[in-house]
Amino acid sequence: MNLSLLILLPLLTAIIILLMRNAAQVKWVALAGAALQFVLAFVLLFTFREQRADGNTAQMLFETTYNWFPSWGISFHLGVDGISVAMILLTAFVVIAGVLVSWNVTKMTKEFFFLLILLSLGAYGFFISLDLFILFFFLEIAVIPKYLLIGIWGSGKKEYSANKLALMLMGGSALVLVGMLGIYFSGAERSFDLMKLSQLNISYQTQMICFPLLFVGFGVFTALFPFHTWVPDGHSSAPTAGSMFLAGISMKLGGYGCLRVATYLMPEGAQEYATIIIVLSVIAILYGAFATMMQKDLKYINAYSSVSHCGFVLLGIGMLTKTSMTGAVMQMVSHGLMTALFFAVIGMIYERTHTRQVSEMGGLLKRMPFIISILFIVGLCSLGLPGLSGFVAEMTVFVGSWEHPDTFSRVATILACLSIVVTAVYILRAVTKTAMGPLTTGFENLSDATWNEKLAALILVAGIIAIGIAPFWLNDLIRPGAEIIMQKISIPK
Amino acid sequence: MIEPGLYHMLFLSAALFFIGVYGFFTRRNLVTMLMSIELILNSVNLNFIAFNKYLWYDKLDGLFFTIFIIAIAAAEAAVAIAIIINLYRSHKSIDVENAEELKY
Amino acid sequence: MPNATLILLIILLPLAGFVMLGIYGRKYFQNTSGIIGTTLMLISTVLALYTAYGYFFEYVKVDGVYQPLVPLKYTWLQFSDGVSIDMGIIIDPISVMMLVVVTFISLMVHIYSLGYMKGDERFPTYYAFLGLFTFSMLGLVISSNIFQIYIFWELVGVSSFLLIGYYYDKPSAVAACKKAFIVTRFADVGFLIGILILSFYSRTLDFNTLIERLTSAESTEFKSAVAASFMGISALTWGLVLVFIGGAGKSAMFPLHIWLPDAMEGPTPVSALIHAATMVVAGVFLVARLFPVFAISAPNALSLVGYVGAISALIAAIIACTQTDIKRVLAYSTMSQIGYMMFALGVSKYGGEDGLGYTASMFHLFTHAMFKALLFLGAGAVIHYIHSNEMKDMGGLRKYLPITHITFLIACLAIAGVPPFAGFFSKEEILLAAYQNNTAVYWIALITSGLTAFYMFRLYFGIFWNKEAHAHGEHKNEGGFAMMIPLVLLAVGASAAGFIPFGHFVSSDRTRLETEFHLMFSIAPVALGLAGIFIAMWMYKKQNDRPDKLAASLNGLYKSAYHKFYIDEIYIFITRKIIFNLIGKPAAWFDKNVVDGLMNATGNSTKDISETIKGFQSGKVQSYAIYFLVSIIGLALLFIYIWK
Amino acid sequence: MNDFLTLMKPELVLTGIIFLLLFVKLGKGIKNEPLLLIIQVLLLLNFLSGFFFNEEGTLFDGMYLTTNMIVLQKNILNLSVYLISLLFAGWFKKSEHMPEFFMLMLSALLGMFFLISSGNLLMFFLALELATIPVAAMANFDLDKKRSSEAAMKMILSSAFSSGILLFGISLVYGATGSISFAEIPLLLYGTPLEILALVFLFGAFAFKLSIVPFHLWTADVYEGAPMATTSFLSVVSKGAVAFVFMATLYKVFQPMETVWYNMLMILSIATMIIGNLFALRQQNIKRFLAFSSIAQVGFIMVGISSSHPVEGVTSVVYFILIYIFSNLAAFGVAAAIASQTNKEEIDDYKGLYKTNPFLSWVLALALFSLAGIPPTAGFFGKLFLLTAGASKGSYLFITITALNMIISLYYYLRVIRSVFMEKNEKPIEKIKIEPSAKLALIICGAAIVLIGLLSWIYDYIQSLI
Repeated sequence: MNLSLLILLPLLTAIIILLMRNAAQVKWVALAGAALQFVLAFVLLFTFREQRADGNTAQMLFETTYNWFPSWGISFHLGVDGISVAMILLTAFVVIAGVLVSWNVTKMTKEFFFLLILLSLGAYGFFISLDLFILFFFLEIAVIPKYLLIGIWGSGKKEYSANKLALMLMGGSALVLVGMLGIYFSGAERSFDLMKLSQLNISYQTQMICFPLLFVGFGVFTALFPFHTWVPDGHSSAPTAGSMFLAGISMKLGGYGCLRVATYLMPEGAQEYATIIIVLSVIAILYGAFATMMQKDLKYINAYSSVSHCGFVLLGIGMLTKTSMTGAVMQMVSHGLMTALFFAVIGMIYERTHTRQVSEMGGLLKRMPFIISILFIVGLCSLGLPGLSGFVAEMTVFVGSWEHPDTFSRVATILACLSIVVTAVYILRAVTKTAMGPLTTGFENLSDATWNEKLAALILVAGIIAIGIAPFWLNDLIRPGAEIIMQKISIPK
Repeated sequence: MIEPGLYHMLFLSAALFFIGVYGFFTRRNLVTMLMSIELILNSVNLNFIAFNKYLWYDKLDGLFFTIFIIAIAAAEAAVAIAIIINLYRSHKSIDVENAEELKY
Repeated sequence: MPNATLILLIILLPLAGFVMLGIYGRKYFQNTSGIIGTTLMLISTVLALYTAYGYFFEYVKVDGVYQPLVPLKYTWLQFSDGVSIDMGIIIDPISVMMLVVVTFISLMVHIYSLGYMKGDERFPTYYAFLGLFTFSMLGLVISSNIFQIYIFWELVGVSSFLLIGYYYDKPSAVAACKKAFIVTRFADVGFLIGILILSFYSRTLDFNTLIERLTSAESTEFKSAVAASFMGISALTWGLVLVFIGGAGKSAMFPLHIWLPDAMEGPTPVSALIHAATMVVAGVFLVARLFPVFAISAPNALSLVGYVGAISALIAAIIACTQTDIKRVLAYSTMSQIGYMMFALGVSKYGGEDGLGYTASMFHLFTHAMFKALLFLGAGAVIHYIHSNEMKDMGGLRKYLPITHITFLIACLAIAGVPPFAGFFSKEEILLAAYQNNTAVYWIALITSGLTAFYMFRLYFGIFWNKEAHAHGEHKNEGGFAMMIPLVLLAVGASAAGFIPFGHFVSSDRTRLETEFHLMFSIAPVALGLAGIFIAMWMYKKQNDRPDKLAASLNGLYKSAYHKFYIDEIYIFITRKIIFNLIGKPAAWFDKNVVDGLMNATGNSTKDISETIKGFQSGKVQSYAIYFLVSIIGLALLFIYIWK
Repeated sequence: MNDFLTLMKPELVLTGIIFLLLFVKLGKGIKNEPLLLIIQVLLLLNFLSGFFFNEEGTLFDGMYLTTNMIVLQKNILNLSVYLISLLFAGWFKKSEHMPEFFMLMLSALLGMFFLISSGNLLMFFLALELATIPVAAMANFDLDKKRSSEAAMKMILSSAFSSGILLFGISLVYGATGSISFAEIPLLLYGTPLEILALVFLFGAFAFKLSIVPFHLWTADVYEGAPMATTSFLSVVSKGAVAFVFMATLYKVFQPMETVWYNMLMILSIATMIIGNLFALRQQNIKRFLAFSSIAQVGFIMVGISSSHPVEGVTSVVYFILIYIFSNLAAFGVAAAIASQTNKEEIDDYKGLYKTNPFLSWVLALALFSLAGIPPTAGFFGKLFLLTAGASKGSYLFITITALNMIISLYYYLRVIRSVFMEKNEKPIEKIKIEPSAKLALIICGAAIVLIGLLSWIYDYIQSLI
């Protein structure tokens, strides 16, 4: 199949949305677009598996190249491997759910959905691009929609958060830019093409300079400690769909970049800096978890827990084993679905109770069984219950990390393992307080989820359970990609 | 009585240049500032002529340049004067320090 | 060869129940859900019995050894070559035995709940959760892969969480379910790390391969696992100890037992099923599953198991003597009995006669399931009748609850180890094993058995005799057949189960183990048991002040025992004071003020700088010119003299 | 004679227009509207003719030289003047001195044309003056406004001063080399102290025109005081022209002293970006704000120039300036449309603008994003290519500072976006009726901002002309 469909479809949707007259039309167009994306993603998945089944072992499938600024060695080079396919699926899931939950946005509906779709465009483009330049292009495309989404439709200190988010992400991409140029000029031939760059090996000095630039740059997107501070504010003041996209998709851009660009192109740099990455990610995991324990606001709780969970992604990457790398990608997918669902649920609760303070809620299970059951599911997923996606991903990371025999990585892994207790603590505190206990007065006549909310939740739950019960398909999808990324890296046994 | 050489000329022009600059920096009256600019331009003229006379006497570029500079200076002065007059109309003064509304 | 699909059915039927009732129960099966759940459970029980029969009797042993079979195995998640989570079924004596126990008790509880939970608005949810739990527990016992067991381990944990928190509008229930989950979760981390260690060295997650590799002294895996050591203890021992910590958490071994008494907040049948008969013995089962590795390769780890078990048994027994909430008394007695099973394993060795402890432990597990479930269900009947858990509200109930009374008495006799009831036999074997291998443990065990008899009959007399009875209003009956049938069936089990020649089926090396009965040996424990019973009778049969006198006379011990030796308080101190205040709060503060502060500071400082340098733009055209000239000269100097 | 006509085509056309205006003025026959229309048409024709029958060559023995690239540059300037004439149509029609204004503006443009194709220091000097002096007069065109005349005064005085400096530099060059023709000078330069001094002086003059820090101080005041049309002309056309010629001079004339001016560029561009950004942070007046932002932009242009690569450097700079022209004109156009009806020039006045004027808001947003270098706007590509060109010298620190400056600039651009889109305002600017021609220009700019980047053949076309 032609991958540029993945870019054209959202683009088309966005344009049509701009042409629509009234809000209702806009919504339906957006939904149709999202649904088409969903279908397209699955078509991609199946064709991909088909190709692989037919023994097509090319590293990238469906490669297409269009000339674009040839004089700079830039080409519009698209292609996917298992990892990208997984991320694309994730995006499709989150997008359709996001569109559904924001069904009753009344303020500037057209612009809202336009930006949502634009965001998805950026994500798809990022995941399928095999050329550093367009990768960067799509990475930055995704920034401004987030800014506007938070700033216009947000709540609380939205301007501040929006600014912070935009600036920190831009800072990240600035570092990425520098690292990118470093790579560009390092090679024998000037090219932004990932595949080409991965062939000609980059000099050690360049790697030592460019790897940290790229890794930290992308790391900012995926809440690398200490550059995670945009996460809590951004998520908590964003509108529901906004938070879903932020945590579900946009944080994954960073992880994917760390993998596909930093680690893949500069294995030596990765090995040199692995220790630092591991330390930072373990800090992020534990410290994020403990910080979460102290939060009172549901959105803050999920935001900080995202910091902790994305720590697993970075840990998986930093450990530099095939398994841990696979686990990192799985964690990206699983966390994307899970956190999107979590934000969706929080949004639903907020719409009804008009508060996000855990202390002000109680016994909601009586009034809204569906929503709260979903809350339970997502909570359990977040604390890594088997049968849901979180468990699979985290365990893969752990097993992968444990493949290092040296004490340092052992300690790191054990510390990371300990975080699952803390996770259990804060998740249970939040969930039980909200759902169980006596019903708070004033919430007697709250209504349960509406059709769109139910649909959104069920789609994401389906994803979570599908991974949780049958992780092997995701594993088979991701592992080969991870192995290719790892091929230049050898672990001391 | 010694024949003045290139360096005398250059020294003279430099002096003239810096006198002009000094005037431009210190004078408050716009017209005087304009005059000090003329001084600067004249020092440049001197330079050209000197170089032409002592170094490149087989060329005429310097001389032509001088002529053009004089012409341009005139044009510049004309426009400047016009502007100053207009400034006087609006500010009722041609003191540079009265026209410091735009700042920071 | 047992049929894989049948065994799958055993497991999947309860799951089906869960899914169906969980999703559609509230809509369609508000009243019928109980019947549905029970029927499904019945079917799987029958299948389980059939399987057991097939395995133990029809299937021909290879030279007298029950072969462990793996009729089903599916690679679920491939980590690296060799290391993969497989979803499989392992069929060997203990798993079959557990299948029977779990399905049977679960069925009893299902039936019982028909009466006990009648009219509850979340009736379907209740049965859904029961189904989920049964599924997870069955999955746990037939796991063929150590990671698979971990998976189901977590699942039983969560289903117990759900069931403890079943009365979710009771704050105490909510607290209890949280506590149960978190404490066991904490232990599970140990389990997880243990798994990681074992799998790393044995380069497999499959039980059979793992055991085989780690028990054969010449295999490379074994060598590496023993060679690698941390703090002077071999990696293998570490791994097993950590795994055992997981087991201790689930089985409420000291000091991880604190969640069990609170777990009694759940509906009483649930306590009977989860917190008496099945889930809490998962730890014992886990150790038994890995027993060869423990026994052959890491005797230190095994002896640790033994001591932890013994201590838990004793402490629990002491505490049980002082509690007044009947369910809590039962909870502590459960803990104490599991302690028995643990140290029975701990004192056992691998193979032949020395493997007596193993057999005994499994045997006790089996009998204990019977009488403890019976006790809980009986207590349930009482509570159902009185609407209170407190002993002081009870007394003289034998008139009103005759059947309950009889069955309860049988159960008490069984647990007290009075012949010929089930408990006697199993306990004898345990004591014998302890006597043969470890006298210290033996003496603890002996004392404990005395205490057991005492507190059980304290309970019995407190409920059914003691003060004069006063009729309780609403329902005169004992809760109808639904509640009585299980009691009777279990009573039969509790009295008859002891005569099963258990060693023929279950033994450490799966051979036939003859357990002969020494009269002389069993005098001491029986005598102690009877003594306990008589003291209890003397103190509690009639209402009198002897208990208070006694309590007063050994004041300190009584108080500390009454307050469960302040272990809860210690935990609360650690969590609240240390973890929350010393780690959580600082972390949050640090994030808010330092990290975030830095980010904002950069922004603000930029603004400040721009404010301070605005003076350059003075609006004076002359100063502009001065800057112009100065910078020209500066550049000239720089490039002529400095930066050549 | 014939090649005289073809080579000097653009200049001749302009001169024609200027004379036409002169006669019209003398005859005082025609109203503003038709006259404006005629001018626009003629400019457009001149622009279009720039694409046909061009020849490369020199005139007046090397004093005047033209190449395809130079023609393109002239065309770009011409186009931007055309856009200005569209954007400020409303203002032009009102003012009774429109013909004079155009005379001045066009003669300035003419000066710039000569500037670009000057092959000789004398020519260069004359052209520069021709390009500067009329602008000073243009700055004074709000005759009744105090600020306007102050701005004009500052402009003329400081530019006179700078031309004094420039001349001094030129005289030194002459003294050192004995030649004033661009073709000969590089052969005679050896990097002696005197020559460095001369270079510094010339550099200073250029820096003044380009408003490079620390020679930029006049910029903001003049921009703020001058009428909007003049400001946009200054910020777009004259900047562009000087940038072109600056680049050409450095590459061609001072080629032997490359290391010196590379370091100079590096220092000054860092200073320019930082100072420009820091000042832009705290501006309230939109014109002043745009002034400082354009200073920062010049810093980026210098990064591109510093690459000193005859192909990449030139192409990326020209490409960037093309984009910059559209972006800046769009921003100024919106500001002008608002100011001309409400006299509101403060950023805070723009609060809630989106509610009332979505079109203007979107154009403004596009323009600012393009200036900030956010994809998919063209600014992103422009900036990125500048950086890439600059990075080819491999100074990581330099590039990192540049990249980080993009963040600061983003901050203040977002400030405007925020007040336009997010902040509440009880009495926002009322619905504004935009001149059709202005609207056309805005649409052109918007389209250009979106398309120039995505259509990569534009870049290739520019490169093909070298």
